[in-house]
Amino acid sequence: MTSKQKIEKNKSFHDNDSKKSTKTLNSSNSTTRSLGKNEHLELFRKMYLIRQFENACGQNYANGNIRGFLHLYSGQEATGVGSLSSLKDSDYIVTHYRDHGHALARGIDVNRSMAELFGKKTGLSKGKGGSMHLFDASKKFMGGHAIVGGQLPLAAGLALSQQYDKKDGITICFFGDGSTNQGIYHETLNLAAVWNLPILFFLENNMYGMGSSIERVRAGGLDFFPAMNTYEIPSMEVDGMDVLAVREATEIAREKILKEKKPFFIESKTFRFVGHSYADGQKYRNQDEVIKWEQKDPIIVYPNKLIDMKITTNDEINNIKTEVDNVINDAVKFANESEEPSLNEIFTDILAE
Amino acid sequence: MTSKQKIEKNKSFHDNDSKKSTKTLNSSNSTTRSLGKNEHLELFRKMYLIRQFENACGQNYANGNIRGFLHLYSGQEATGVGSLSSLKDSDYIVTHYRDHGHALARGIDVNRSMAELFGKKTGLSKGKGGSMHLFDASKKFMGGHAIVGGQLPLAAGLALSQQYDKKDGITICFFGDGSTNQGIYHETLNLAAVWNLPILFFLENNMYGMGSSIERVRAGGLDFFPAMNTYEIPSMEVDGMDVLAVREATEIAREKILKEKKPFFIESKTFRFVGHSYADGQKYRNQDEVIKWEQKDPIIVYPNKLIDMKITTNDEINNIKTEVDNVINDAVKFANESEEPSLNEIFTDILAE
Amino acid sequence: MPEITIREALKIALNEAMENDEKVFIMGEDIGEYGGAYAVTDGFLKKFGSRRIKDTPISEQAFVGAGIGAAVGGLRPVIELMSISFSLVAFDQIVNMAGNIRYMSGGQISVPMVIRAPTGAGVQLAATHSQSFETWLAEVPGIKVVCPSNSYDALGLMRSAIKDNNPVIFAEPALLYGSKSNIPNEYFEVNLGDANVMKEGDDITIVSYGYGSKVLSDSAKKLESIGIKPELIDLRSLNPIDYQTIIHSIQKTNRLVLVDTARKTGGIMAEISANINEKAGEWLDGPIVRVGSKDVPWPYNKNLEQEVLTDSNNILDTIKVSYGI
Amino acid sequence: MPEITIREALKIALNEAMENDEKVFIMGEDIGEYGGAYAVTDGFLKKFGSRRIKDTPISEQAFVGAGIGAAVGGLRPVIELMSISFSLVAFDQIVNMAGNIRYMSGGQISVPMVIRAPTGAGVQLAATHSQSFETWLAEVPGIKVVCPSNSYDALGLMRSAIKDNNPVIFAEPALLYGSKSNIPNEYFEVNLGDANVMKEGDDITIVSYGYGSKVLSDSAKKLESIGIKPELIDLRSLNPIDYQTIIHSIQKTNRLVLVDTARKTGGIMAEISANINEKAGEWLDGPIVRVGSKDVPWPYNKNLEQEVLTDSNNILDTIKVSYGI
Ligand SMILES: Cc1ncc(C[n+]2csc(CCOP(=O)(O)OP(=O)(O)O)c2C)c(N)n1
Ligand SMILES: Cc1ncc(C[n+]2csc(CCOP(=O)(O)OP(=O)(O)O)c2C)c(N)n1
Ligand SMILES: [Mg+2]
Ligand SMILES: [Mg+2]
Repeated sequence: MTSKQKIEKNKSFHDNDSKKSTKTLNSSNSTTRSLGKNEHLELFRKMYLIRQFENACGQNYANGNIRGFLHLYSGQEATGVGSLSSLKDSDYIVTHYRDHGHALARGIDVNRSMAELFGKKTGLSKGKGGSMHLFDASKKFMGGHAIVGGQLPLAAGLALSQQYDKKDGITICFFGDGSTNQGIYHETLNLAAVWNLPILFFLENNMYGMGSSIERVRAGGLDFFPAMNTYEIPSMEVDGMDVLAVREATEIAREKILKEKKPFFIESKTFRFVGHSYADGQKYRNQDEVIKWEQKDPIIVYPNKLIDMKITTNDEINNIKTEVDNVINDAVKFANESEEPSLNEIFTDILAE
Repeated sequence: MTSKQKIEKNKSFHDNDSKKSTKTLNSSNSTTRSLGKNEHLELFRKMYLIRQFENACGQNYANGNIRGFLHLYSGQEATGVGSLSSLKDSDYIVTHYRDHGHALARGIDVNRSMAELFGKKTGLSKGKGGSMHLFDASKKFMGGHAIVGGQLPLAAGLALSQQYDKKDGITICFFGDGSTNQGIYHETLNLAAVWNLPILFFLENNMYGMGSSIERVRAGGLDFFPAMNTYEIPSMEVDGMDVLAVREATEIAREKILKEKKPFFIESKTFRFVGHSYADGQKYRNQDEVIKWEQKDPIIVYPNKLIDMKITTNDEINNIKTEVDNVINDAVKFANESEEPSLNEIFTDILAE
Repeated sequence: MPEITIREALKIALNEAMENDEKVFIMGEDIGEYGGAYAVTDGFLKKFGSRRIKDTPISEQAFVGAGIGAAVGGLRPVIELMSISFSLVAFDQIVNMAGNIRYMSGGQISVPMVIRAPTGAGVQLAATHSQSFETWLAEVPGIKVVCPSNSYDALGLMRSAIKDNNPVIFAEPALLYGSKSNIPNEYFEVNLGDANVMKEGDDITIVSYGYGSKVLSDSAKKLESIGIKPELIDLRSLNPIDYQTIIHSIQKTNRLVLVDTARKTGGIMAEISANINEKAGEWLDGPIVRVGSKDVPWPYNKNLEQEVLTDSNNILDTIKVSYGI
Repeated sequence: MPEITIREALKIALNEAMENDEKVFIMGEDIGEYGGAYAVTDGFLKKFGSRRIKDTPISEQAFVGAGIGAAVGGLRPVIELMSISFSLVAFDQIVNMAGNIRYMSGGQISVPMVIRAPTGAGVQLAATHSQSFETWLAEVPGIKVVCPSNSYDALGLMRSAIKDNNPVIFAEPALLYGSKSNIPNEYFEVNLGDANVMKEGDDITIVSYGYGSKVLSDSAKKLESIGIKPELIDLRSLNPIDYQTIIHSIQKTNRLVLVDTARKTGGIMAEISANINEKAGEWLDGPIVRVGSKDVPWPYNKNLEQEVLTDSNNILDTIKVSYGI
C-alpha cells in the first residue's frame, strides 16, 4: 500500500463532509520505502543545507555582515523541505519573514540568497530586501513578507490569477501560528473559500509567536485545523518534524485542490530550536522544552532512519554534508566578495515602466 | 416551569463542554405568561415606537430634513427591544450605524434622538453625529459606529474596564452578519475569549449585508453560532422576530457571562423589511422573501398573541399606538423647531480638557 | 462632443477596458448584483459574468491584498472601495504591500492595479465617511494617485490608470458623480502626472484638484467680476505632481493660491507650498496662500459641514486679505 | 542630575504612573513575559501582575480598539505597538475611532489613552519596518502626537501624555532607546505642545524632532566651526505644533531650516513650511529650506539606507547651497 492509499483509506484528513477529526500524519516505513534513494538524499541535502545556511547566518549576524532582523528556520526544515518537494514549477510560493528555509527548499540560488542577507548587489533583490524579503520571481517565489499575516491575501490573489487564467498550478502560503491572530487571516480564509481558490494554506505551528505561547494568546488551544470546518476548508494535521509526512500531506493537498477546486489547509506541528530572532534571549520558555523537541531534529533523525533502513550509508550522508558545507562556505565567500550596490540604486525599482 | 428553567433544562444553548448544537430559542405560551402585563405592554410600546420612529425618519428623509445615510431598523424591533429589556443600568451598549432601534430600546430620549437626525443643537450629539452616530453616555449607550466591524473592539474595551474595576455590568455589542467578514470580528472574538471579558456578542443576522446575501459572501452558510466553538465562546441562536425569546436569551446570556466570567454569543435571526439605506432599490432580493418575513412582523404578531391570550385587549393596544404616534409627532415637531447648532460648534468637542 | 456625467465616463472607461483586455477584472463590495454603491458598474455583472465582476465580502484587507496578488500574477484588477475612508482598514496592504513590494524585490515584481474610491465631504456623512485619504496615499513612493474633476479627465485618466503597470489610486469626488461635461468623439487618454490648465489668466495662479477644481470655477467668475484674471490649474494627479505646469504659470502670474477641499493642515497643498517655495520662490511677488477645509472632524449638520468645507467665498476672501485687494 | 537612557526614562515614567494611578494599565505584544521588544517594560509583569500588564495576541486592530474602549470606560491604557509601521493595520481604529469618537458624540466621550511606538529608520529593517507614520497621525484633529529626542523629554512628555485626557501617540525614535542624557532629581513634566529651544543662536533657526534633533546637534557643531550660530528647536510635539516658539526664533534669525529624518515629501515639515510662510513669511530673509530623507522606500543595505536617511552633512550642504555660504 502506498502512503497515499493509506491516507485516503483512513480518511485521516479533516473533511467537512465526513466531520471526522484528523489523525496526525506520520510517515511509516512503507511510506519511506515508496521514495527512491535519490529523492531521499535530496530531501536530506536540502534540510541540511538550510540548517547550515542558518548557522552561517547566525555567525555572520554576530560579526556584523548581516543586519536588521534575522529570523532563523533551524528546527523547521522538515516542514519547508517536505512541503516544497511536492510542488511543481507552476506553483507560487508566498511566505513570511522566516523565509530562508522556503527559499532554499524551492531551489533558489544559495549564493544570491546569502548575498541578499549581506545586502549586496548580487543579492536576489540587489540588497534592498534583506533577510525578511527574499524574492525570486523566476521560480515563482513571491516573498518574504514582514508584516505578520500580510502575505495571506497576496497568496490568495496569486491563486486567483491561476484560477482566472485556468492555469494548472496552486499557490502555497506559509504562515505562523501567531499570524492567525491577525484579522486578515480570517478574511483571507473566507475569501479563498467563497471563491474556491486553488490555495494551500500552510500553517507552521511552532507553538510560539515571538515570546507568546500560542495557547496563551489564542482561544481554542494548540490545534488550528479543527476551526477550518467553519470555513468549509478541508484540513490536515501533520508531524512537521517528519519530512516524509509533510511531503505526503502536501502531495495529497495539492491534488485535492486541483481536483476539487477549492482551498486546503495543512497544519504542520513544528518547533524553532532557536530564538524568534537573533536578539531573543528566550526567557519565555523552558530549555527542557527545546531539548525535548531537539530529539526530533530532522537533520539527525531522518538520515539515521535512512541508514537504519539501509537506504543509505553513513558515508554517503557525510559526503553530502561535506558537499553542503562547501556550498555554504562558497556562499558566504560569494556574499562577502560581492560588490555593494551603487548608491543610485535607491532610486530604482520604485515604479514600473 | 419558568422559561428560564425550561432553557437550562433543555440545555438548548451551544456550550463547548457539551458540544451539543443549539435549538432555536422560541417563546412558548408559558414563557409569555411568566411576564407581567405591564412588561408585555412596554415591550410592545417600544417596538411600536421604533417602527413609527423609523417611518417618521423615512418621511423626513424624503422631505430633506434628514440627510446623509439613513439605515432603518424596521423589521428588527423584536431583537433590539427583547435584548435590551434584559439589560441593567450598569451595562454598556455598543452598536453600528443601524442604531435608532437600540437607542430607543435603551430608553434614550426620543426628542433628542430625532433632533440628532435633523442635525439640531438639541440632538444627542448637538447635530454632529447624525443617524449613524447616536450616543448617550448617561445611559451607557456608546454609539452608533459607521465603519463596519469597527465597534467590536470598542465594546471589548468597555467590557475590559468593567472587568478591571470588578464592576457588575456587562457590555452588549450589536453587529450585523456582514460585519463578520471584517478581520476585526475575528480578532475581537479571540481577544474577548482569551481575556474572559464580560461581553455579549449580539449578532443581528438579517441575512444581508447591504446587497449581499450572507450565504454568497461567507463560507459556512447562514449560521454563525456554530463557529463560536472554535473560540470557546458559548453561543445561542434565537428567533429574532420573537421579542420574548430574544429577551429570554439575553437574560440567560447575561447571567452566564457574570457567573462563568466569560463572553457569550447570541445569534438573532431577523430581517429588515426595508432597503439597506434609504437609497436602496433592493434589486438583489425577491419581494416574496420580504413578504414572507412580514408574516412575522413583531408589531402585528406580538400584540395579536397578547390579545389572543387575553393578556391585553385591542383597545389597550390601540391606546398605546395613539400615545406613541403622539410621541413621534412631538419628536418631529421638537426636532423641526429646535435651533441649528451655532457655527462655532465646529471647533468644540475635538479635544478634552 | 457628447455631454456625459463623470459616472458615465467611468463606466465607459471600465467597459472598454473589460472588452479590450481579458486580464482586466473588477472587484469590490456590491459592485455586481447591487450595481455598485454609486452605480458605476451597474449592468456589468450581467454583461461580463461573475468571473470578471467579482462581488467581495466586506473584507477590504483581503480583497485589496488579493488584488495586489492578482496583479503580481499578471492580471489587471480594478478594485472598488465604497469610500476612501474604508481604505483605512486596508492601509497596511495599500501602503506597505502595494507600495513596497516592487522595491523589496529589487524590481522583480510589478503591481498593475487600480483602486477606485469615492472621496471627500459634502453629503453629510459625518466624521468617519467624509475624509480624503488620497492626500496620505499620494505620499507613498511606489503608488500613483489621481483624481478627476470632470468627465473628460475621468475617462482619460481611467484609461491610463488601467494601462499603467503600477498601483494607481483613483479618487473620485463623491459630490461630482452626476456632474456633466463634454468629451470628444475620438479616443484620447490623459497622462498620469499631467496637470490641466483649466483656464488661462495673467494675474494669479490658483491650483486645486477634484471637487476643489469645481469650486475654483465658481471663484474664477467672482474674481473676474472684480477685475482679476486667474489662471486655474487642476492637478489631476497628486503623485506625481506636475510642478512644471505650476512653475510655468507662476512665472507669468507671480502669485500662487493653493486650494483644497480636504482639511487644510497636512494636505497635498502643504507639500506644494513648501516645494514651490524651495524650487521657484523667486518667481513669487507674495506669499503662497493656502485655502482648505477647517482642521476639524467632519460634522453631520449641513450648516456645520458647509462651514468646514472650502467654498468659493473662502477663496475669494483669502485672496482679498492676502493680496490686499 | 543622573544620566539615564531614553529607555530608562520611559521605564521610570511608566512605573511611576502604574504606582500612582490604579486606572493606568499597559498592554501590547510581548510586553509581559518577553519584557517588550525594546525592553521598556522588562520586569513589569512580575511587579504589577497580569491584570495590569497585559500581553496581547498579534491583533493590533482589536487591542488598539479595546484600548479606546477601556479609555472610554474610564481607564488609562498605555498601549505599546512593536513598531509604528504596525499602526497601519490598526489605522482605522486610531484615525477613525480614536480621532473622531469624541466629536461624533458631541463631547460626551473622552479617550485618555497613550499609544507608544518605536519609529524611524536607521537599523536596516527595510521598507515595511522603517517608516514614520507619526507624520500622518499628527494631521488627525482629535489626536495629539509627541516624540522625544532625549531622556528628559521622554520622561516629562510621558508623564504628561498619561495624564492627558486625549489619545496621545507617543513616537519613540528606534535609534535612540540607548541614548543617554541628564534628568533632574526633582519631579517635572513637559507640556504637550511645547517645543524646546535646544540651543540658542542668532544666525539661523533649525527645527527638527525625534532622531532629527540628534542629527541637529551634530550639524550645529559643524556650522559653528564655519562661524554660523544656529538656534536649534526640537518640536517635541507634532500636534499641536508650537508655532510661537518657531516664530519667536525666526524673528531673531530671519532664517528657517526644517529637518526631518522621515521622508521629505509630505512630512510634518511641509506643513510647517507652508504655515510659517503664510503666518510669518515677512520675518524671513530667504526661502524656508527643508531637509529630509529621500522619497524612496527604505532599502535594507546599510549604505543605501544611510544614503536615504538625513544626516548632518545633508543639513550642512543644503544650508550652504541655499544661503550661498
Ligand atoms: C502586524 C505586525 N505585528 C507585529 C509584528 C512583530 N512580529 C514579527 S514576527 C512576530 C511573531 C509571529 O509569530 P508566528 O506567526 O507564529 O511566526 P514565527 O515567528 O513563529 O515563525 C511578531 C509579533 C509584525 N511584524 N507585524
Ligand atoms: C469597513 C467598511 N466597509 C464597507 C462599509 C459600507 N457598508 C456600510 S453598511 C454595510 C453592510 C453591513 O451589513 P451588516 O453588517 O449585515 O449590517 P446590516 O446593515 O445588515 O444591519 C456596508 C458594506 C463600511 N461602512 N465600512
Ligand atoms: Mg510561531
Ligand atoms: Mg445584515
